[in-house]
Amino acid sequence: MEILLLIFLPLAGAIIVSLFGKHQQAKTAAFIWSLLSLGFTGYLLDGFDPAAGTQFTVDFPWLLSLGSRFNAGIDGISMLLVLLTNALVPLIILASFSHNYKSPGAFYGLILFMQSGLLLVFTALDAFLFYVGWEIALIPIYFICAIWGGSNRIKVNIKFFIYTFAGSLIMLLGIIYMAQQTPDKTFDLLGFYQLSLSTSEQSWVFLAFFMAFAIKMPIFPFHTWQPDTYTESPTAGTMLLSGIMLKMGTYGAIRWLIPVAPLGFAQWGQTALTLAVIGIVYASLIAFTQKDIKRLVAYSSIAHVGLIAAGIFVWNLQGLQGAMIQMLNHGLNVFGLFFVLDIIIRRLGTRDMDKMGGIAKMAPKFSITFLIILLGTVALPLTNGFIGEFLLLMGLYNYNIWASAIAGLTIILGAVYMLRMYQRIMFGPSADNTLTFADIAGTEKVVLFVVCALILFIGVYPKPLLAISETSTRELIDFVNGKIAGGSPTNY
Amino acid sequence: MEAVTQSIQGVPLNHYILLSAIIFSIGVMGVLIRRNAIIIFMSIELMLNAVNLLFTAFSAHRGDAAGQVFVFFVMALAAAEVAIGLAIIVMIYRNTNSTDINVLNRLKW
Amino acid sequence: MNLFYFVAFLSIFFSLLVIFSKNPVYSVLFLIVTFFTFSVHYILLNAQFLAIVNFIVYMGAIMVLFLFVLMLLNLNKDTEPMKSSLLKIAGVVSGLCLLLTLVGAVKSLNVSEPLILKDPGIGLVKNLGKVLFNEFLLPFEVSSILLFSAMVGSVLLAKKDPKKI
Amino acid sequence: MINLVWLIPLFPLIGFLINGLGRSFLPKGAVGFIGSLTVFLSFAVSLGIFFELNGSVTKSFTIQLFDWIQVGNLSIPFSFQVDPLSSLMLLIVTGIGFLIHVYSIGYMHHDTGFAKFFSYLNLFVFFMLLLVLGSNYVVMFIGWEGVGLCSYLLIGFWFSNPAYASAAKKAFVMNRIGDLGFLIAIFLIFNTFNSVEFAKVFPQAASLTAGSDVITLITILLFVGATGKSAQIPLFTWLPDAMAGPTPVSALIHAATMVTAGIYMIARSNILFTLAPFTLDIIAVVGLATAILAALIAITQTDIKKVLAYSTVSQLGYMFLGLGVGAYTGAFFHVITHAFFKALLFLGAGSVIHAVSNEQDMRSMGGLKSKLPVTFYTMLMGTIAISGLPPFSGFFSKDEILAHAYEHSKLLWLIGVIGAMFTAFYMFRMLFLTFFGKFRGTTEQQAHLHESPASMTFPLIVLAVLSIIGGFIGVPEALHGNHWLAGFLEPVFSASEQRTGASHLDHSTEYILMTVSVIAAVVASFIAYLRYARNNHVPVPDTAERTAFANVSYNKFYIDEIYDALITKPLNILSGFFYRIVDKTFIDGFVNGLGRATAEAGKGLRLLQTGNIGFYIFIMIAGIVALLVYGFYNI
Repeated sequence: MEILLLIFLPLAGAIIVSLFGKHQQAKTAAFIWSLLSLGFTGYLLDGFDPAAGTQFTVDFPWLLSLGSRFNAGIDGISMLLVLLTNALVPLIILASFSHNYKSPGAFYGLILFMQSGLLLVFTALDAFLFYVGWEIALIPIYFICAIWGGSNRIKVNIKFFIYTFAGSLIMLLGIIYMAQQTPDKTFDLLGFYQLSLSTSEQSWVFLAFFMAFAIKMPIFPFHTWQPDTYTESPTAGTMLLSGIMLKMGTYGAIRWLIPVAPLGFAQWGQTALTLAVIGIVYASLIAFTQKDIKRLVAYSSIAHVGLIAAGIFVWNLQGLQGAMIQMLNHGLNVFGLFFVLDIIIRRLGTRDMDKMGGIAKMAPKFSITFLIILLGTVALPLTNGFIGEFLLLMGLYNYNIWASAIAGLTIILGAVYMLRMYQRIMFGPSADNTLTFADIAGTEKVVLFVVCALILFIGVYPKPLLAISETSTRELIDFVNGKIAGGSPTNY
Repeated sequence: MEAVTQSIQGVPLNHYILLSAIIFSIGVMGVLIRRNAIIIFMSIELMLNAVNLLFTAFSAHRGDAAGQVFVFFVMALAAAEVAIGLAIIVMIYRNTNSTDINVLNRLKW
Repeated sequence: MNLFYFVAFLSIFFSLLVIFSKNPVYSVLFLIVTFFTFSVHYILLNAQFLAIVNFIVYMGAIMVLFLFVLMLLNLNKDTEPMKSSLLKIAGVVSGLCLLLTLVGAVKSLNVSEPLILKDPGIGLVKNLGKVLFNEFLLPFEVSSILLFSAMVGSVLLAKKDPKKI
Repeated sequence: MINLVWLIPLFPLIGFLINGLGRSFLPKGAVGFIGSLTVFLSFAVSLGIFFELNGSVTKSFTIQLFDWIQVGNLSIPFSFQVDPLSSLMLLIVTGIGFLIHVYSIGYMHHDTGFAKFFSYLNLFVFFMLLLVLGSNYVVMFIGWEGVGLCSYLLIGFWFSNPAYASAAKKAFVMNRIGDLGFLIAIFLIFNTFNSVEFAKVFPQAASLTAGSDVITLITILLFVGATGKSAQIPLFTWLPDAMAGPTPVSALIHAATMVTAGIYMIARSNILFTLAPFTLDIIAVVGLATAILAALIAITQTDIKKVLAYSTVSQLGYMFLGLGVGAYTGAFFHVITHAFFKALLFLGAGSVIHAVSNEQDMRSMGGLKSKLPVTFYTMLMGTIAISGLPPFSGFFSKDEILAHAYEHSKLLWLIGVIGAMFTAFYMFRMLFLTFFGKFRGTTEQQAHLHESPASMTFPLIVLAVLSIIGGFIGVPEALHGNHWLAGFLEPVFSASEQRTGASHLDHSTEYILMTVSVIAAVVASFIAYLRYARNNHVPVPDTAERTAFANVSYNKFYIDEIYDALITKPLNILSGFFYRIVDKTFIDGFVNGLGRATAEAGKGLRLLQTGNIGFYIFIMIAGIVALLVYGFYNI
């Protein structure tokens, strides 16, 4: 029953917050409510046993005529993402305190609504439920971006929506096909796991699921919706998209793609890996010469997610554990980066880094926190990014040294474009508009402090987080490897 | 009357079907080649009657009265349809001064 | 037996005339004749009730309605702009195609037993009435609503636009 | 005492936190005091550990702090290793670090970012100590990257100048290129030995056959890492640019400690390298080439710090030469002595710059001998030491490297001696240009000339003394010494030495080699004296014509320009190409094209909706026919 509370708590909050309508107190209410979710997650975490597999399960009949049950639960992999979601949402709400969005009730209500959808995705153990969550999460973000976004928002958002939705529909085909193959025509995840389809069937199912996840992450060459959308969305929308929503894709790949179609993975995994690795270098290179800071970070996000995806597709323990912790880290870092950019853009009124410079002199606190977040992104040791990238690259290395070497270029290229951005924004002589740049204060300070503290904490002591998912990832890997090796479906 | 009914015995059922099919197809052809709405209407009546005949034939063959009851209903329906249809045609004629269906192509993109 | 083929030939012949005659009034008249042949078919099948109804309702009521409309609209002249001959041929060909497929379909069913009137009495008014008012009472009554609504509808449609009066 | 080793990095970390958090309200005196004190405390602990280790029978201790990363069979503890190598390095880092902190109190006194400077400096010491103390490659890597970060922060300390900020970025990126090599080497090591702990890797490695592919690959990758950090060809160009940082930074990071991390790492992994003779050859060649190239550039430089920077690159090249020919002790010996005299020279240069109001061009100096006596005499000691004149420290260490080089290949030795000649020449050139002749700066600067305060001269004097006597820890047997250093480091290098065998040069050969190199150095310094002190030759201004060689040397062999044309520009062009052509036109064009194609198809299909009923019926009939045909003939 805890799961139900977890999922529907934000939904209830969404309804309550939406009642605020045009009152700016909506943000306070939303923030308090999201803290409630976070607190509840803490309670769950306290009762969570990493070694015990799926926990807190709820399972009751839902759409029986379709063969779908409301079946949800949390294992180590889900736990980390639930944690990420419920930790980031309060931060995102807090980060948007400085904005006065029109009709805040709707805005913050949508954020909480989306949180519900995301939690449903991360905990669903039934394919149909998973799909429902998947689409539920898409609707609020569409409205957030389409209503509160930049000038070009409508066109960009239609592309984003149709693109991701097309991917989802292809996945739905795969889900329905899988459900038809199960003996009792149900959507149960474990039922999917037990199936032993032929290689060609699994290949098709793999490709169908892969399309949805690849677009959502996004992996090269399915990424072109992303920079535009990130650039045009309101900052809170960008944070939701990049911080949490794209983890739906990576999470899906771990739980719904590879174990569901192991033979398809054996067939196509290498292709997927190649795409991911190409994406790393490709996006990094593009980020080199971007002048729009939001777009630059958007491309950097493609590169980093490419690395996570690569870590998943090598399918070994280091890679997968690296991917798990890096999902968390990337969520945190990219949130921090976008928040920092938001502060800059709000104060300077431009996204063009050529018109910036010398901010470090005006705002020392800001420059330090920015630097820490940046270092987390470029994976400096003792920041969180290092743990993730180290494990990911190690996982890649265990697969193939060249994959590791090419993906490792992200270490160099990431430093190049990130430092270039930092230099252009923070260093150099002050431009006219930066002379009056105010240092961070109030909620900005709180948010940035929390983010920096988390970045350093995870970097220094990642063990508890790694421990949460280790058993689950190991079991999943063993299960899939057993199936690929041709054994009869072992119990999972 | 006996003689009349006797005379029909021995006609293969297929020939009834064939006859209905021919009449039905003639109705379809009428719809396709004519532009006068009233003629098209009449072609539709032709098709309906073809179907009626087949209903009756099968009803008689199987000894089931339901088929003939259906024909009765079809006739009721045809009457209603003709009433409405002709009313519409009159209406259209009043507006366009023509019963040419090619004039009535407003229902497009 | 031969009587059937003769009447069938007449049905086909007159229905062809219906669609190919240029004057709409002739078309209506040929249609009446066609319906008459249908009534003969009904009689041959011993469906006396239907034959009478067909005679009264179709030939008497419906076709007269058609004639009235034609007269009212003054369409009795040969004014219909005919379709181009290419379209005509296309129409005929597709009609024949339909016929061909229908016939082929029937052939493939292999039903060619001779028609036997199992119960010659079912077509009589008495028997049919029993069925109609027992099993099909509700549809029968409902059809009255249909007719009623058709009546209302046609009156509403055909009356002149009040603004124009 | 050894169990308290975690205190050593902790003190600077505390200093960093206090100074970093309190930088807006702590008075300058307190900041300087805290910054220096923390490093001094570390030095004290290091000293204690050093003596304890010296008297102990066991020579290697591992102190585990906590489990850091734990995934499957990959277990990386956060642990420290104390052995002779690390304890000596600790002394250098904390000792020289302390002196430079003291020096900075005077040098940076007028800077508005005083507290920031000290906090960064403390942070650097912290990371450097992690690098030194790490008991596995990953902890070492933390320090390795961490010092890179601090180097970035300190080079870009005066970030308002875009050129300085670019120099900082360049340093970080070039270091990162090396770091990737290091990182992949770590993966390779873990894969081969199933551990990254020194204590587990080296014993396993010792049992392997020499020259196997894996070892060669590991060592080459490690060396790539070292070239980045220690500024060797091809990744050396960041170091001269790094002189954009404040001078104490150049002394501490870019001369004494951080740049020697590569040598430290290779010395630490000596057994791996000994097993890879091919890599050793590469190292020797690269080291020597760097030494010569940097020396050639240094000859014509006019910026006093640039001269020292190229001199550092050159000396680092010597150290790599030493590593490459198997003289691990010699190379590390040179690390120690170089730390003394190069820190001294940099601090001296800082003192000069301080005196002439931040002028760095030697063409505007001269005749400072009388105004800055302490600086002059201490720098003289440093110059003599680096030139390799006995009995100053540089003589012993450089001689040991050259002796081993001779043993390895006479050609290497010859080139090395020529390089040493260059060294002596450009160092004395710098000294004469700065302190001899007449003052060439503006009158304003002349009026302002003054000797530096005590906080700056004290470190100079200490370092000068160390530069003079530092060599006596490694007096070779040929000079009737017992080479205490070799004995002390013996546990670290014993496995390698067992494989290579002891030195077999006889004493007379060694005497000849020493004599030759000393004569070469004396001749070179005499030429410098004639040219710059007697004839008062001053380098021509930038605009003047130069000879072809001087031009190439003055422009640093155009290496920056070559890199720019070969790497930076093509990458930028590629980036633009990817963005505009591949991404926007091709991929996005395809995606948008799909959308547009759907819309166009809709527009086309819409035309079917003619509104012509006859047409609809026609289509309907066709559909019926098709369905019937399909249904009955099962086509």
